[in-house]
Amino acid sequence: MTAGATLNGQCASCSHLTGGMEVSWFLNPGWLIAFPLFGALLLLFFGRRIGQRAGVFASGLLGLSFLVGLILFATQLSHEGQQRTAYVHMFDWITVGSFRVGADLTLDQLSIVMVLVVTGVGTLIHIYSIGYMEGDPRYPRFFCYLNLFAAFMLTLVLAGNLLLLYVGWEGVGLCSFLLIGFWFERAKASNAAKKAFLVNRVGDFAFLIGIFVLAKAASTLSIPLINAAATKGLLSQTQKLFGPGPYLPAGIATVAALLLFAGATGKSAQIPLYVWLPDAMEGPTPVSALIHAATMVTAGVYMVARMSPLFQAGSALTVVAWIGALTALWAALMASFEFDIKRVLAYSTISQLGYMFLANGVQGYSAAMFHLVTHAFFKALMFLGAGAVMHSLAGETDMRKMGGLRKAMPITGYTFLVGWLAISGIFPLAGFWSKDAILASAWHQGQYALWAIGVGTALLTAFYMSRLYFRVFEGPLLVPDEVEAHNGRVHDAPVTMAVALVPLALLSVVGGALNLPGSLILEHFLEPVVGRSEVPGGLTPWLLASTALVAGLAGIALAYLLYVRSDGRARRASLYGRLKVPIVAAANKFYVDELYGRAIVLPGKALANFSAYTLDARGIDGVVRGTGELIAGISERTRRVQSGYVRNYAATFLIGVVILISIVVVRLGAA
Amino acid sequence: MTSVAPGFYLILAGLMFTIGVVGVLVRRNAIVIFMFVELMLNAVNLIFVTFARMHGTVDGQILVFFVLVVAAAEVTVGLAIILMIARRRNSADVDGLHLLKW
Amino acid sequence: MNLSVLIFGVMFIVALGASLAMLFSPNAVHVALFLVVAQVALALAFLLQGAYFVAAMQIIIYAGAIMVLFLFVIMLLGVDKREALIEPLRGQRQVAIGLGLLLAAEVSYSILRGIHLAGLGSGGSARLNAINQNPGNVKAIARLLFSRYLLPFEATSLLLVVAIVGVMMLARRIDAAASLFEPRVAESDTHIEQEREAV
Amino acid sequence: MPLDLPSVQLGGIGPEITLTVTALVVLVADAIVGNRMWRWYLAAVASVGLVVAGALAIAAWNTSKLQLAGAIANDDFAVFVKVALAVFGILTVWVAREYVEHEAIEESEFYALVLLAVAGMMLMAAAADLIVMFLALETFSIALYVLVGSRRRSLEAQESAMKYFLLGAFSSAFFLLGIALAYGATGTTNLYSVSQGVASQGITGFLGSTPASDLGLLSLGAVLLIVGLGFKIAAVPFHMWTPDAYQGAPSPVTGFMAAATKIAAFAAILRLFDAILFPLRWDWRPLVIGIAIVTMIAGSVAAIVQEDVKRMLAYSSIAHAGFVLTGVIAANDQGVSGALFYLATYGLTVVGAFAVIAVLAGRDERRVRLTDYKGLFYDHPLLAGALTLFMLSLGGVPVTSGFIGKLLVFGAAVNAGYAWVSVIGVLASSVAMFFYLRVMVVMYMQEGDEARPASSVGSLAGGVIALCAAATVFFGLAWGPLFEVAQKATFFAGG
Amino acid sequence: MSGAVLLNIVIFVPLAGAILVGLMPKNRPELARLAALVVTVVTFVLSIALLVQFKTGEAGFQFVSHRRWIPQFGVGYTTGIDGISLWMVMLTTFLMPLGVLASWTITSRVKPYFAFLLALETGMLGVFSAIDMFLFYVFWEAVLIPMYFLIGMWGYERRIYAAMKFLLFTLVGSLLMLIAILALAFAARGPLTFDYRSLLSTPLSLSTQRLLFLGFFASFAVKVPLVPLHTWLPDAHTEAPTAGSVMLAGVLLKMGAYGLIRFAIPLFPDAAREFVPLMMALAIIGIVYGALVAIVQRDLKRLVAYSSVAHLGFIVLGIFVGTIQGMTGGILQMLNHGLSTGALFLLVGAIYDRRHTRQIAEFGGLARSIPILAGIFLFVLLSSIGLPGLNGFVGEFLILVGTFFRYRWWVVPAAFGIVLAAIYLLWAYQRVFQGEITREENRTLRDINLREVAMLAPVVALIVFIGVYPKPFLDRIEPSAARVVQTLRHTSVVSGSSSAARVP
Repeated sequence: MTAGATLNGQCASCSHLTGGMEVSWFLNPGWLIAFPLFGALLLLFFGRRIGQRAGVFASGLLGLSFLVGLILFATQLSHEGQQRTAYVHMFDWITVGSFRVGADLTLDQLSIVMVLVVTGVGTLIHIYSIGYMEGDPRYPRFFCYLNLFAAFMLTLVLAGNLLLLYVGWEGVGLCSFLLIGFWFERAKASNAAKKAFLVNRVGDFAFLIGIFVLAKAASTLSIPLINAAATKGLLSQTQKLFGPGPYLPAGIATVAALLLFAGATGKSAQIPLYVWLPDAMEGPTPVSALIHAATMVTAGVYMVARMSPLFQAGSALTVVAWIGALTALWAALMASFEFDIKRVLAYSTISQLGYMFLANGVQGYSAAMFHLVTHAFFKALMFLGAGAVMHSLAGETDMRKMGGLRKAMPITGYTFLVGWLAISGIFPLAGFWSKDAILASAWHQGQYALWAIGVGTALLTAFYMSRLYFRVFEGPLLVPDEVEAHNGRVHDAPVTMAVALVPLALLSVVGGALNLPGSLILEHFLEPVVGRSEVPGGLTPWLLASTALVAGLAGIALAYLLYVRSDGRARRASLYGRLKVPIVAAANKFYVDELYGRAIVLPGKALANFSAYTLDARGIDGVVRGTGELIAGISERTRRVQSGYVRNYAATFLIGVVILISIVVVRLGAA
Repeated sequence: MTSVAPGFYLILAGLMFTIGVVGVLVRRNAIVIFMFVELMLNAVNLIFVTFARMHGTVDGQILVFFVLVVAAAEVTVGLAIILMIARRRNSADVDGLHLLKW
Repeated sequence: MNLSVLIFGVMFIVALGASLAMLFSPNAVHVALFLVVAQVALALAFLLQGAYFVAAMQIIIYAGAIMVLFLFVIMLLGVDKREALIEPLRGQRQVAIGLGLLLAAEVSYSILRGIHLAGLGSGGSARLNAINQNPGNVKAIARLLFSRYLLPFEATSLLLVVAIVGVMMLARRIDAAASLFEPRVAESDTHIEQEREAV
Repeated sequence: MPLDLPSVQLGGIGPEITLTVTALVVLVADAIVGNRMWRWYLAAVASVGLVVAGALAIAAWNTSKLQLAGAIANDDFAVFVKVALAVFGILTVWVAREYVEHEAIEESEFYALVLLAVAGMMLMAAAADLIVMFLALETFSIALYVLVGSRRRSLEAQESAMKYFLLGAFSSAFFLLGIALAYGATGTTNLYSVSQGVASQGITGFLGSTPASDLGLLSLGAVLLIVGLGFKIAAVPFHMWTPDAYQGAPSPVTGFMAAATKIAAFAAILRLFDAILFPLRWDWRPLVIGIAIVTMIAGSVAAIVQEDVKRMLAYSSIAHAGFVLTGVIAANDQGVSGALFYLATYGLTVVGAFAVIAVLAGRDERRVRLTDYKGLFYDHPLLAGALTLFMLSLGGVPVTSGFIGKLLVFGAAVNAGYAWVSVIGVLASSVAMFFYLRVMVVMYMQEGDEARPASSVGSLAGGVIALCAAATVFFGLAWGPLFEVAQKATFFAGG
Repeated sequence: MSGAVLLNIVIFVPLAGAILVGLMPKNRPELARLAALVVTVVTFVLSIALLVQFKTGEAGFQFVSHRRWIPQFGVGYTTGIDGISLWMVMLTTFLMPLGVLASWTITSRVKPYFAFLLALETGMLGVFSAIDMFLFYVFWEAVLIPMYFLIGMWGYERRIYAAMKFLLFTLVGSLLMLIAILALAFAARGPLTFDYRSLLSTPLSLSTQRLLFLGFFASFAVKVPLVPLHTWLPDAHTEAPTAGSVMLAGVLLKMGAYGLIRFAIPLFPDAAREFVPLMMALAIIGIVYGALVAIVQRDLKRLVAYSSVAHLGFIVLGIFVGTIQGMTGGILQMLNHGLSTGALFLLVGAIYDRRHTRQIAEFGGLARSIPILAGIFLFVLLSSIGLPGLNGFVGEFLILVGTFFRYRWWVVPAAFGIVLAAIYLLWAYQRVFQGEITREENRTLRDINLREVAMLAPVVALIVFIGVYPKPFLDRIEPSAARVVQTLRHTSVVSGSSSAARVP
């Protein structure tokens, strides 16, 4: 794989791309992909032989990738800010006519952040899975899929062109499908897996068309070149600058960006394609943590940041921001009335992804990335915590059957507490800083409405997470009947699981250090790629931060009133009485699944049935068979003409003669 | 010698030919049918002779001679076939023969 | 109106009448006899048109030999059998008569118009008369028959051989068990049964 | 005035004389020698006669001349047809060898009639005079009436002979009327003087100036000639006898009829059109096109519900007549050579097919229904294979001669600007393919219900089947030489 | 050995093998099997030698050999391959040993079975290598007969119906093509010839071109098949024995697409150009319609069959869009479809061997009892729905991007076909392999055996290889494809007078 790696500047498709960083055979981003891919293949073919060592094996390989990531990161840091990009052309992939796409990797500041998150959090979750999946009959296969996922995710992250990005994009979708449906015997799981894949396909369909638009308009799929062309297109509007190379007119850039974003709404579960993510919780919990919280679902966010010049070139960003904001609010509402612990987390994820898109939409790319990173920490943490809870409660996910678990399983409880506070935006945990950065970006862009939605969502977020936390971990001990019946003691997370929980909790606490308002490490690091985002100066940031914090605290307070205080139940009842309709609607996911079912699935099925059994079987094939039957029928009729009576034969003969003679006579008469 | 226009002979021949045709179609006795075929041949003979006169040659008359031979040959074989069946089925009705059909 | 016209008229009526009578006589013997009448009338027509030799042949071979053969076979099969004049085949008679009339009309029309178009007048009669004078009808026929029509003449021998061999074959008794008068009932009946089933 | 005898060149009718003599020899030999000799000697004598006749015919190759007072035209066209007829005759004799034995048919008379029929057909192919054509037609027709009825134990055979005879006589009368009208129009029955007459008496010019005038006697006569010959080639609507006669006739005779009658009658049609009608082609072509189309469609369509194999092949032969007519309407050398090629190869195929049927039919032709062929492939793979080959050839599938024949006639029509007729032709042949496939379905894809009595394949019949199969493939692959010969077999004075 | 000789050897080795198999003793079926396997493998190895000798970057025919055949009619035995036919030949020789392996379970009438299978291979190879159009037609039709017998004798319940339908449907089309071929040959100036290369330069009036194009199209459209001429396909594919289905889907359908590329477009460029919108519409209808119908099929094999309708729609789309990407993608997709759908049929056959049913409702939860087969099925399915990184994506992407380059809006319904493909295949996968095992019979199935590994592993490997590194394929296809695209894009130089001169 890396044998084909050449120094940058030598490939056909990126010959005029020069990054500052040189790569050698070992200092090569290709290894990042190679390790987990190798692991996946090995586990695929020899999984049975590797057996229980599969977990360690897979974790180790991803760990190696993390190590490579760190080395590359260090190498990057040793270069100047503008010289930290490496382009790798591994081999020509699809080259026909003027259309040339290679297997190109781009390692820059943006991608290294993602790489570290994917490999780092990924490794932790791998390790967690060693314990979590223990005893599963398809244990090696699970790690095979996880490794494969990592490989595809890294491909997505490192892709130097949109087509390779698409490879990763669909590849992670595939792994998501495989892992959601890992317990395929369950109808729910296999349905959820199929739903995830299909909904994503719809998004990918738009994404693909976006690729076509760019391939035609920009004559290239290379991400840097497209970005350059888009920037040039933007400049040309104001400055009438026409430099060498293609440029993208703003209109086309908008169309392309929106199509790509439509893909992102699928992958990152935004309105209108978010419906698959809650169902995806049917998969094993580490999968939910890794794929459906920390990494895969953030691919859309990453993609928008990656293609930011393109998005900026037109007016696509407005759409991005609004979709993000609305999704954030929408999902938070649904989360507030959900009782399935994992589904709450899923809606929360959707909501938080909405934040990230909001950030992207207001050009706060580094804020988006910042939140992406911190979210990866605390959401993975909470998922793993939820997994630990389920693990000890025989797979139970209904939070109404739980309570007071913090004392029964302290590690889980306290780490979850960290996660809860972090996502609620409580100072000084990671979530506070990243959320604050997003809201600040929105405010600074003058998008006050978006900002308001963001704040409202922050309140709701704090509310539903507190609701979750209070119900599950606080109050009197309550465990599901089955667990009691089995007389099983509620146990805390085993070591392999704790090993993942604790570091994630730590990261959730200190993650904010990445981008503290004073230092802005991450932002400065990313600046060469995504540009500088203007940070409001003066007193404003403090006010904004305080507002967010107050919103968070208010949410917690509300939850406290409703779920911890002894009169909470009564209050809830009265609230329910007054707001019955919206609450029922929210609890029923606003009937969106049903709407899709009625509006798309049912008519689609009807159309398919009509095509297959009416149009095809009766219509088209009916014509075919009808032709045959018609001929046979005529044949059956004509055979009766052959009556067997010789005088009839003579009569037929005579008819023929008379017809022929008549023709002659008629022409004779005409003459 | 004669002043009757050949056209009349031809019309006679045409009518007789047609009667032959109709006879073949409406009669049921094989021998009778065959006799109507003979009538058709006779009608053609008249045409030959008439055309011979019109052309002023005897070619047409010679053709009649050949028709006679053909008729004779046909009659022998035809009657043999009819006889063969009639003896077996004790009838010369052609409508009774329709084993082969459809 | 001269004599020949009168003779023609008589011939015409007799020939046509005999033909029509054939059509309507239920008895095969009558049909044969009417046919003989028609042939004699035709012989008259031949005579009228200067075909003396052929007229004689017509009487001798047709009326004399062939018709006798017919009568012989009719006798063999039973003289008194009358043919039922009902028509079992639907539409057969209507088709026959309708098409017959059409055919007669068309043939007559096109022949008349054809001879008109071809410009064939009655000028040939004179030439034929000349031939009949010298070298004479029979001689002229003989000359042509053995020169121009030599091959057809030879071919008639082939035809006659075929007829003889054919009749030989048909007339032979079927060897083995089956007799001519005792059809292989079993076999033919099963076939008939099969056909019935097929219907 | 001395008798002006024409120079009697008997060489011109050498093949016919040879065959007649052989027929008589066969009859006499049987009468004298009886059964005391080698069982095959009659067949051998007949075959020798046919071989000699064929050789004599070949000797006339490339010597195109009108002979015997212009009564016959020994052109290459005639030679081609005659050789084909001789081959069909030999094959028929061989197929019939064992057949006549178990059907209790008089062997010597059977052979004699086949020989005489071939003689008549040869005469037909060479006939340059309408009256010769008529006599030849009657000659082989009478022989065939008898041959069709030769299975005298069977009422079906007798019925078919009767029907064939009555309708044959009926159509002969029309043919004769046609001759009479042509004679009336031109004053002669000779084809070539007819055509010369047309030219020399200025009638052509006359026709050319008033296009209707040839619609008089000549075109009416021509129509009736077409009717008479159309009856022989089994063109719709003059085909009604065909299914019944084919079904009732002994299978070897059916094969012979399909192969030999067809080529002889088509030879006459081609010559007729070539000699008389080509100058009038705009008059007759629509009629023939109509007949061809109706024939192709009716033959193909009617065959698909047939359960009796012989009857089915009878309808198929009707359809094939239509296909060949497609070549005829092209009215050019390409059409003529295509039709000749088609007829020659079709003959070989169909003789082979009926040989297989004859072998399988057993005593009294009891097993001729399609259901009797169930699972044939598993009992008699070679017979089934051969029959498959014949069916594919009849269907016009490549690598068989039938494909080439269709290619040539349809090609001729396309080249003459009648592509649409060819399109109808191929559509009809697709329909026709259905029943050929049905035969294969039965043989290969269905299990035999009961134990089939093993059919004994006589060595001669087996040889015929093998020969025909080989020919079917050979002329499907290396068809160049035969095609070249067919191309050269153009008319003496044609075009 | 020169390439030309080698090509002819490749074509006729299977036929020789067929005769050899036919001559084997009846009571030793294993000999016939083995012989068939050896012959097909040898053919494949020989064709590899062709591939090695093939000069990349040349557009014209290579390994051309010419023999006089019927000089009287201008027919020659002329063979040769270019970048388009090369891969079709390779596909054929590659799939054939797999087909033989899949036929190991045939126990009745083994000898004729393999004889027909081998004869079929010669026919297919001939179709792809014939330069003389008469020869092409001969091979074209010759393919039908063995396939007819394969379906009719070794198929399933409705095999006879299916075989009949298959043959008659195809025959109607090909006979119309025959007429068109004849008309074309007669229309050409100079001595009669059927040599494709000479006929290419035949000037034809637009109206003649239209008619002849339709004549060729009739044949190819049935074979491809394009909606609404497709209804023979589900029946034939469903009823055929496994190897028959593989060959039908893998190779026979490609003959139609190949014919369009090789003949219909270059011979009648003006008409082809005129028909482009119609062709594209038919292709897109095929994509959407085939997918829709496939969704609700109850028979697994039938579902795969309908998926072919959709996939072939993509191929035809690529062929007619008139961009090099579309054409190259279309041709590559022919190869891809042969591999992935061929493999799907192999898998369905393998499952049928175990359960003797193809009804989806009879399955469920099979991933539990036969996990490896399920995995391979999923893998092939992913290739079929165009998962990037596997072969199907490369082809489909090229087709779609090629389409987009010229016809912006057409691409939307076409690309939506990819979504539909995911729906029907995944749903089928779910119903067959996922969920609980509902029927006891399904619980104790044997998983993959060594023979099936041998038969599926090469396909799987190629699927990945083409998906990851299609360059060797694309590089060989592109020059030849470019020529065809040229003819589709530029107006030919036929002038009114020259065409008028030919009209009789």
